[in-house]
Formats: sequence, C-alpha cells, structure tokens
Amino acid sequence: MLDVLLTNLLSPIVLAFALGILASLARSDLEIPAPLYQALSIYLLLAIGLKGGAALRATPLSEVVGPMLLTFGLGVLTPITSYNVLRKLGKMDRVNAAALAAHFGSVSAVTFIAAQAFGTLTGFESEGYMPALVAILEIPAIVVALMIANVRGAMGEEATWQSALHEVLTGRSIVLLGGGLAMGLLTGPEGLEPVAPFFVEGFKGALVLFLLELGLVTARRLRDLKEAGWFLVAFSIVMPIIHGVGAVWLAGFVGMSIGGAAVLGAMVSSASYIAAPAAVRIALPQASPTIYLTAALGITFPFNLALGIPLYFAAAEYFLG
Amino acid sequence: MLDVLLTNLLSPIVLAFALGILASLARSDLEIPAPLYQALSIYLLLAIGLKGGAALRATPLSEVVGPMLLTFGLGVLTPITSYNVLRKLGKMDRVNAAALAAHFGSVSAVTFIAAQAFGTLTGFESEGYMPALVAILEIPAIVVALMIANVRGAMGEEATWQSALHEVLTGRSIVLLGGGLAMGLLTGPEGLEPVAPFFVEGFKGALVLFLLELGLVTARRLRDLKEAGWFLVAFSIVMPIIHGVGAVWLAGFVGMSIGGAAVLGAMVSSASYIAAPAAVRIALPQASPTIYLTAALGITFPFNLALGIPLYFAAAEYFLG
Amino acid sequence: MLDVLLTNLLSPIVLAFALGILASLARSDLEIPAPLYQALSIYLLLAIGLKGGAALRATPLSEVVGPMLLTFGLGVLTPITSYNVLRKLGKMDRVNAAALAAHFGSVSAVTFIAAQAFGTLTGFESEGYMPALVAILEIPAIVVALMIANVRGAMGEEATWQSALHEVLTGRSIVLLGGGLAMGLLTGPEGLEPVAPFFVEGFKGALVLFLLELGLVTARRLRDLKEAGWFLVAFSIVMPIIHGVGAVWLAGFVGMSIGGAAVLGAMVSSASYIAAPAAVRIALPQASPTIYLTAALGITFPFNLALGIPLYFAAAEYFLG
Amino acid sequence: MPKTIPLKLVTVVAEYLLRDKLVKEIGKLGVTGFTVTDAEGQGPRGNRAGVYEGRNVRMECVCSPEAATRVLKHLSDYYFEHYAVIAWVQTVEVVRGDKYV
Amino acid sequence: MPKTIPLKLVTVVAEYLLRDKLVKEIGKLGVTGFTVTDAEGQGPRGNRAGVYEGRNVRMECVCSPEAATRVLKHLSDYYFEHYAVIAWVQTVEVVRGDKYV
Amino acid sequence: MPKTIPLKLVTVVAEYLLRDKLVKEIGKLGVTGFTVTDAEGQGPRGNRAGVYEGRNVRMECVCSPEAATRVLKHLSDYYFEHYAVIAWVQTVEVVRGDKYV
Ligand SMILES: Nc1ncnc2c1ncn2[C@@H]1O[C@H](COP(=O)(O)O)[C@@H](O)[C@H]1O
Ligand SMILES: Nc1ncnc2c1ncn2[C@@H]1O[C@H](COP(=O)(O)O)[C@@H](O)[C@H]1O
Ligand SMILES: Nc1ncnc2c1ncn2[C@@H]1O[C@H](COP(=O)(O)O)[C@@H](O)[C@H]1O
Ligand code: NA
Ligand code: NA
Ligand code: NA
Repeated sequence: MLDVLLTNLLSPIVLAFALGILASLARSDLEIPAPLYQALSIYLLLAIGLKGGAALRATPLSEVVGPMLLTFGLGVLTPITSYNVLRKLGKMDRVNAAALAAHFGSVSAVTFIAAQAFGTLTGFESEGYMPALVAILEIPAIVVALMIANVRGAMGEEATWQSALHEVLTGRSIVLLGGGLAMGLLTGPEGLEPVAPFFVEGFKGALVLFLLELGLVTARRLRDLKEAGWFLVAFSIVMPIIHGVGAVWLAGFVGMSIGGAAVLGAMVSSASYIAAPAAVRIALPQASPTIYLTAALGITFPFNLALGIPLYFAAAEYFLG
Repeated sequence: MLDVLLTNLLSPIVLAFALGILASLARSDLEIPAPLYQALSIYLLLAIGLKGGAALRATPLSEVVGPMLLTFGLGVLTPITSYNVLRKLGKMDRVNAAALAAHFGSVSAVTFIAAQAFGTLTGFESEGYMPALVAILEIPAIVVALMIANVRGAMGEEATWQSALHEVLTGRSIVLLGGGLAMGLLTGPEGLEPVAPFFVEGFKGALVLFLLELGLVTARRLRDLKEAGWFLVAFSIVMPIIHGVGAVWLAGFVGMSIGGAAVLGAMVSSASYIAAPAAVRIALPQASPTIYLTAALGITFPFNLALGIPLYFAAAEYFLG
Repeated sequence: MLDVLLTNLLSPIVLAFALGILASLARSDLEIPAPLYQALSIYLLLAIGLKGGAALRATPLSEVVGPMLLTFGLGVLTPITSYNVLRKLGKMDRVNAAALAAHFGSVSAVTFIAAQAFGTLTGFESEGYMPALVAILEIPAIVVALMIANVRGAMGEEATWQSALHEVLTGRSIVLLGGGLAMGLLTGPEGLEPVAPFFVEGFKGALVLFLLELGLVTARRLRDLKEAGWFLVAFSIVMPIIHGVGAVWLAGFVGMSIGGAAVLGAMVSSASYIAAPAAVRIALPQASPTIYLTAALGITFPFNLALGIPLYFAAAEYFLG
Repeated sequence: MPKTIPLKLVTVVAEYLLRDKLVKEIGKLGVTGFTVTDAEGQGPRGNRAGVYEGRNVRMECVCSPEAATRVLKHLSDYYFEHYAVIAWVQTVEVVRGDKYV
Repeated sequence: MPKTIPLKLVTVVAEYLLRDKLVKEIGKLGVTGFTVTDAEGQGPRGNRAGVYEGRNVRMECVCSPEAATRVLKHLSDYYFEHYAVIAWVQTVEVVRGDKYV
Repeated sequence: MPKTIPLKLVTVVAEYLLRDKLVKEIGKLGVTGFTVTDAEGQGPRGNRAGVYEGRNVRMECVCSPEAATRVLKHLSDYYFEHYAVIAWVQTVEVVRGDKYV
C-alpha cells in the first residue's frame, strides 16, 4: 500500500506539479507562456477524446449504457449534495454555495488522466470508453448548480441557466473532448493509427508540462488558503472522498471493472477548474472566485492527485476485488 | 470507389477540418492561439522539406528533371489560363482576375500533404521528391500573375513584380520549405534519422491540429460565400478539376507513378492561401481579399480535401493504370 | 578527421543554425514566435534534467564526486582567467571585463547538447550524469564575476552578488534543469519510461527548431561584429579553446571517459547566452550588451558548434585515448 | 496635414473572460470599431476568476462623445461592481474621423 | 519632477501584413523610434487579407508635430484607401523628450 | 454619464527584463495598479540585452499627479541612463477614479 502511494507520489506528473509549486514559492521567474498552456490543453482534450472515441467504437452499446446513465445521474446528484452540505453544515450564502456546487459536481480532466495513468501503472487498466464519461459528467453539474441559484433568486441580471448550458456546450473543453470522441468514433482504431505517435505516445510527456503550469497556478491559490477558513478546507477534502467512494461503490452495479470504477470515483470526486469557473464567473458574478478556485484548485486537486486517487483504487479493490 | 471516398472523409485530418467548421458555426469560443498556428506551420513546412530533401538525394537527377520542368511549366501556365477564363467567361476586372490567378496558379501545402496521405492509405505511394515540386510550384505563378497585372497597368504605386519575386523567395514558406529541402539533401537519410521521431512520426498528428484551425478560418470565409456569386463558386471548383486532371495526364509523359501523378494533380489544382494572399495584398491592394480568400480557402480547399483528391487519384489510375 | 568535421557540419542542428543565419541575412520575414522559443527552451532544459537525473540515480556517488568538484572548480576559475586576460591583454574596462567573465565562465546548454550528440554520432557516448554538471557550471561563474566587479566598486546602485545569486538560483534555467534533475533522480528510469516518447525521442527534432531561432538571433549579432574589434574576436575563439582543452585534460584525472571529457570541455569553453545576460543586465547595467552578446552568441557559439566540438573530441582522444 | 476630427478614445481593461461579451455589447451602443490586445495587470481589488488570474483584455474604441458616455454607463451598470474592470477616456485627433461616428 | 516636453503620440492600428513596411517607411519620415504590440480588431470597413483576418499591429510613435503630420499624410496617401488602418494623435508629456525629435 | 475624475496616465515602455522589477518598485511609489502588454520596438539608443533584443514591456498606470511624478523621477534616477526606456504622461478621465489614488 505504502509502496503504491510512493509510486504515485514519485510519478513524473506529480513531481512536475510539485516542481511548479516549489518554483512559485521560491519566487522563480519561471512561467509557462499562455499560448503553450492553451496549446497543451487543446492537445490533451483532443487526445483524450480521440482515444476514447476509437475505444467506444469497439464497445457494445449495452456495456456502456449503464456507466453512462450512472455518470449522468452523479452529475445531477453531486451538485445537489454539495449545495446542501455547504448551506446547512457550512452556513454558506446561496450564491457561493451554488458556485461551489457547480465546481464539485463537474469534473477535472487532469484528475481523470492521472487516475487512468495510476491504473495503468498498478495493473488496473480502466475501460477505453471512460473519456465519454468525462464529457457526460462535465455538463449537467454546471447547469444544475445554476438552476439551484436561479430558483433561489440569486442569479445575475441577464444570465439564465439556458445561456449557461449553451456556454458549456459550446465551450472549448466540451467541443474538443466531444469533437475528439466523435472523430475517434468515426475514424476508428485504424484511422487513428497514423496520428498515434503524436496523440497517444506523446501524451504523458505533454502532461508533465501541463502539470508544471498547474503547479505554478496552484501555488498562487495556496496563498489564499488562510482566508478560506477551516470549513472550506474540510469540505474540499471530505466531500470528494464521499462522492468518490460512493461512485466507486455504485460503479460495481453497472458492471465496471476495478480500474474503471476507481477512475470514475476520481472523476466524480474531482472539481472542475476550467469549464466551471468560466461559466460561473459569467452566470454568478457575485460569487467569490477566491472561494471556488481555492477550493477546487488549491485543495481538492492536489489532494486527489497525491492521496485521493490511490484511495479510490483501494476502495475499488475492496468493493469489487 | 465509394469506399475510398468514405475512407478519405473519415480520416482524422478531414474530420478535424470538419470539427473546426462546426465549432465556428456553433459559435464556440474554441480558438487556436496564433503562436500555435505559426509553430505548426513552421514545423509542417520544415518537415515536408526535410523528408523531400533526403529523398531527393537518393533520386537520380535524370528522373526528377522531367517532373521539375513540367511543374515549372504548369506554374507558368495555370495563372494564365485562370486569368483568361476569369476575364473572358467571368467578365471580372483585371485586378481581381490577376489576384485570383496568382492564387490558383500557386499551391496549397496542406492539399499536397493530404493528397500524399491519401496515396499512402490507398496504396499509391508518391515519389519521395514531391516536396521539391511544391517549392517549384509556389514561385512562378505569383510572379506571372503580377506581371500580367503589371502589363495591364493595374499595379499599385510602388509595387513591381521584381519586389514581389523577392518577397516570395524570402517569404517564410519558401525559406522553410526550400531550407528544409537543402538540409535534407545535405544531411541525407542517415542524418535525418535522429530527428525522425519529431519530424516524421509526429507529422500526421500535428496536421490534425493544423486542420482544426483551418476549419475555424474556413468557416469565417463561408459566411462571405453568398457575396461571392455563382461564377466564382463554379470557377473555384471547375478550374481546379481541369488543372488537376490535366496535370495528372501530363505527369504520365514525364514518367511519374500513379501516386505521384495524382499528388501533382492535387497540387496544381490547389489554390495557395498563405504565400499568395500575402504577396497579392502588398502588390495588388485594390484586389478584394474577400474574393480571393473565399475562393481559395472557402471553396477550392474544402472541395479538394473532400472530393478533388480522390478524383485525381481516379484520373491517375485511368490514365496511367 | 575531415570526415568527422563534415558529419558535424552536415548534421541537422548545424544546418538549421545555418538556415537561420541565411534567412536573416536574406531579410526573410521568417520568425519564430516568442512563445514557441520559450516553449522549446522549457522543454529542452527539462528534458536534459530528466534524463540526467535518471542516469544519476544509476551512478555510484563515488564516480560523480570527482567530476562534480572539477566542474565547480572550473566554474570558479574560468571567470577569473577570463577577467584577467581581458583586463591585462585586452585593456578592457572593469565593468565590461567582469560582464564577459560571467558569460565565459558560465555554460551554454545548446553547446552541451550539441557536444553530446556529436559524441553519440562518433561513438564516444558521454556519461549519463553530465546534465548535473551543466547545472553545477551554470551557477558559480556568474556569482564570481559579479563579486569581482563588486570588489572593484563598479557595481550598480542596489545590486549585490547575493541578489544575483538568488536571481540565478531561481532563474528559469536552473529551476528547470535542477528541477528536471531532481525529478529524474526521484522517479528513476522506470518512472521516466512513459514520458520518454515525448522527452527523449522528440528531443533532437525540437532542437532543430531551437537552432533555427538561434541562427536568426545570431545573425543580428553578426551585424555588430565590426564594432567588436579584433581583440574581442580573438578572445572569443582562443579563450574557449584554452578553457576547453584544459578542461578535457583535467577530466582525465577524475576518471571521465573520452566522450565525457570532450563534452565537459565543450561546456567549459562555451559562453552562456541565457542565464548570464539576464543576470549581468540587472547587476551590471553599465556593461555593454553589444559586447557580451556579440562575443557569446555571435562568435563563441558558432565557433564551438562548427569547429570547437570536434576539436575537444580530438583533444580527448589525444589525452585519454 | 490630412484632416483630423476630435473624437473620444475609450480604453477599457477587463478580465479576459469578458472579451467576447464586451465586443458584442459595445457594438450595440453605437461604437463602430474596436482594437483589443492581450494584457495582464493588477488592481486595487484583484478579484478574478479563471486559471489565468492576471490575464486581461485591453480594448480601445474611437467613438463619438455620446457613444463613449453610453459605453461608460454600460460598464458602470453591469460590470464595475463584480468584475475586474478599469476604464478611462481621452480626446484624440482622428484621421478621417467621420468614419467612426 | 523630471523635465518633460510636450510631443505628439501617433497611434496607428493596421493589418499585420503592413508591419515591417510601415516600420521601414516611418523611419524615413523623421520618426526616431516606435513601439508595436500585436492586436486584433474590427472596424467599419473590415476589408482584410491573410488567414488571420483579425490580426493587426498597433504602433505608437512619439515624435515632433512635424513628423506626426508627415506620418499621417503618408498613411492617407498610401494606405487608407485599400488597407485596414486607423490612426489618431494626442499630445503627451515625454520624459527627456528631446531625444525623440 | 458616470462620474469621471481627471487623473494621470503614465505609459512606460522598457526592456522586458525590467518588468517584474518595475512592477515591484512602482507599487512602493503610491501607484495602486497597472496594466502591462508585451511589446516590441526600436529607439534612438537601441542598447539592449537578452536574446530577444526587441522584446519590451509596455506598462500603463493610472494614478494621481503626485504618484506620476514619483514614477517618472524613479525612472530617471535608476533606469534612463543604462536601460532601454521611454515614458510619457497624459491626463485622462477615469471612471470611479477615486479608487486609483
Ligand atoms: N491604476 C491602474 N492603472 C492601470 N491599470 C489598472 C489600474 N488599476 C487596475 N488596473 C487594471 O484593471 C484590472 C482590474 O483591476 P481591479 O478591478 O482593481 O482588480 C487590473 O488587472 C489592471 O489590468
Ligand atoms: N472605432 C475604432 N476604434 C478603435 N479601433 C478601430 C476602430 N475602427 C477600426 N479600428 C481598428 O482599425 C482596424 C481596421 O479597421 P477597418 O479599416 O475599418 O477594417 C480594425 O481592425 C481595428 O483594429
Ligand atoms: N519615439 C518613440 N516612440 C515610441 N516608442 C519609442 C520611441 N523611442 C523609443 N521607443 C520605445 O522605447 C524602447 C527603448 O528605446 P531606446 O532606449 O532608445 O532603445 C524602444 O524599444 C521602443 O519600444
Ligand atoms: Na466532481
Ligand atoms: Na495551383
Ligand atoms: Na564556460
């Protein structure tokens, strides 16, 4: 067990994340140019989609329907649980609770990739169609959370959940991920072959650069941690564990493998820091970015990367092993 | 035949192009950062050159002289045919006709690559020295078209075809393509080996990103289509077919293979949208960019990508098979 | 011998450098976008570090202590020899002499890579831990040179060698190189495997693009060459030879291989053009950038790339063969 | 000297996320064109979303005094409170300025 | 306060393709320096070439009133008709301004 | 029209290397915020370090006249002699300008 933990902590992607944090704390002038960060995120999302789409083509529909419905259901459920815990236990105001709910209901693509890589490393390969689940999980949570905010009358002047839905659906993450899935589905594994050296083999290395940048950004968030208060810190660790372990448990009922269940757990537990912040900033301008970014990027992401992912795999082995 | 067409339409590069168009039509905020686009185009041109140069080294001069002369001749001829068709059949003014002639006489590097890839896929590998022909085809058409414009007194104040020639020769496409060819020639296949994983294996994947961007840009052009008028649309499809099939037929006389002839046909039929627009904009400012960009990028490029390339291969099989 | 020289001159990286120079002299509009240059330099430094760190893990400490101490010693010594030669033979003022000393005492990462690649090509593989020596050599020279300037009272208002030390240690080159080393050490060769296609196989190709840019930049420096004067030109060629051959000779005493000694020679002979210029510009603003950049980038770098590297390998064969 | 006309130059610096929204909205307020550049910055409030906190857009509009007033009012009504925004106005002499009113 | 001199600041936004040409030409019109940034934009005409239609260059020149007039005249004579260009002028106080005339 | 206040806009163009240093220093001179963009340029002196010679930073600060004077003095004292720097000042009307003094 400790061995597995160490393997995870010493993987290049976790180390790159740590290097980014350390460089920022040491006030290094290291910076990833914005176009490089954008290029990496376009590449990573498209690559995930392509691989997932090609795998999806080889999977019988009957096998994926269950996991897809489960994922959709969790995408609707987790923002609601998050919102209620924040309101009732945390006494948080409605707007900020809804904003956080959108983040914790949605999904962090990098957490997904890290979980998948961890599975490969430890011999628990996850299902090839998982990227389709990422796309499914990305959408409902943001809409549900904004609907909650709307019902309660906290919504900004002109924003509605319909326009937020449009924003999310045409946002670059869904377009690239969904577009990649469609491309992979249409072209199939043979069609993918000529582009594999670029999109498949280069993938893990490109991820290292991406995590270096995430480390630099996270470090800036860590400075806001003291303002966050103990409840937010606890919430950003405990809620993901509950969501994640719950998802692992449910995944067993729809026939997912140990690896697949654990990766789904990591996805459900993770908090979005790309699609959700953009949508929430426009639709709920009164919500404090300091709160939701610190929680999603400063606490939940590093926690999952270092400890959460091994935990969800342990849970999957326990429930399904 | 239909099978081949489908294979082409479902290749990752055509799908990426379609994704770009769809994303733009859906008003997605997806954008390829300008430096990424520039990086990809530097990479692609240099890679084509390197591979072509190394192949050229292995080819006896006697084998390439014929194709080279033919290519040069077509580079001189096609702007003249284009100009006359536009003037006489299309009743177009001199300046815009010359501008279009420069575009349709010149070559689109991506069409070349797509044709080459199509050949590989369908078992009609083209000659390794083809990239040298791309460089040869890039130059004369622009100069010829500007000379036509000059002769007719439509040229801008200070611009001359000599300065346009200098502009084209030192323009980044020729420098990278020609420079890559020279590097490949000098270093040879063994010298190229250490850089092959980067320049050869990564090539097709990088092309996917490039076509995503081209799709985004093309979609913007499609909006101008209604202003273009039916003659321009017809010209941008029929003229390339005539040029392309003609080039395929002539290629047989200089000893090119089926694949080589078809790729040459695609090149000759294609319209430049990088070197030509820049040169024309400076030398013929009165010409309307809306006309020449819509024709080259909005009509001819997608047509060739989807249907033209299979057509030129069918023609090559018919003439040379 | 001539054969080896030719192999070097016709390698893709030297040719790319030449292409960059020629493109700039021909006033081509070719330019490498700044973010691409930054991306490449982040990638290259991290890749060197990762590989070196993984190799370091497999090397017994006893084997590397000697080379490390030697490198550190040379990092302290070479700025002092440089400074004295410049002052006494060159009659140069203190500030500019100290500035040049910082550059010639420090190291050019690209020269290191080129030397390593040359060794691989000619069958004289260097030790895997060499990148650690690059990091060691980067630091002392800049600090020593600024201390010399300080002692002599030429230092700018607020700058001190301590702040310069902090600047160098947290500067992006050391953070990436040192960070990469640490990551490589911690994750080891197996950990590195999944990221190898990106960081190891793509390396040489990415270097080609980097050298294209260096060629463009060097050409601008060549224009300042006439202002430089014959002494600076002679210094920038002879001093590196003396430092380099001396280092090769000393490397024999600490048990380095022929390849390792030659690469160390190339490193020691090389002049920094990334870390040193930035540190010197802040700490010694009165020093003329024209002088130190022309020397380091306009003379020493091309000399080493074309002739110096083969020379240090010849010297290593002579001393250690 | 070519004829110039005095017009207003409104400069707005706002968080990047607002870029497309602002472009769309000012178009409806009688502004005939704009120029944008990528920018970074810090301000007295520092309340920002997005992974790239420092990333801003800097937008310039040459327009009539009336359009300038409408733009500033729009920013005040909808953006100043919750978003990172600063705006200032100057008078500039514009060549062929009649095209931009 | 360090001594400042009132000079003209000419700002030109033009399609990117013109960048190097403009730099070369204004150098001959008595302008001693310039600063350029990458920009994007839209204008009332929207007539543009290049794959990146929106890409512009934004150029600033601090110069004497005479040089400013020459620059504006040059733009009017050769560029305004066929290219995407906008230009405006302001008076600014320049530190050590005598260097730039 | 929303209330505006006349303030100073200081624009500084300097070699990129000075970016972080200047940001830190102007913060101590009573400037409450700044906006920076990447720029390139050439000037009468052309004395520059770094591999990217042409690379500059363009910094804008909206501030009180007193802070503007302090910034210009600081630049004159420490940067004008040895570094590539140009600076100019204008008066601008700032929305909710009281936040920036
Ligand atoms: N005094 C200032 N001068 C110039 N730009 C400013 C100033 N204050 C704020 N800004 C810009 O406005 C943005 C938003 O400021 P704030 O709303 O205070 O966070 C900052 O990121 C800066 O780009
Ligand atoms: N009113 C305006 N305010 C600011 N910039 C403008 C304005 N109109 C045009 N521009 C800029 O000038 C460029 C050319 O405009 P146009 O020639 O009308 O296409 C545009 O791309 C904008 O960057
Ligand atoms: N007359 C000018 N107008 C606008 N920017 C200038 C001018 N002169 C110099 N600059 C800018 O200031 C920088 C430094 O100039 P210099 O110190 O003369 O090398 C240049 O790189 C330009 O970006
Ligand atoms: Na989640
Ligand atoms: Na053609
Ligand atoms: Na050295």
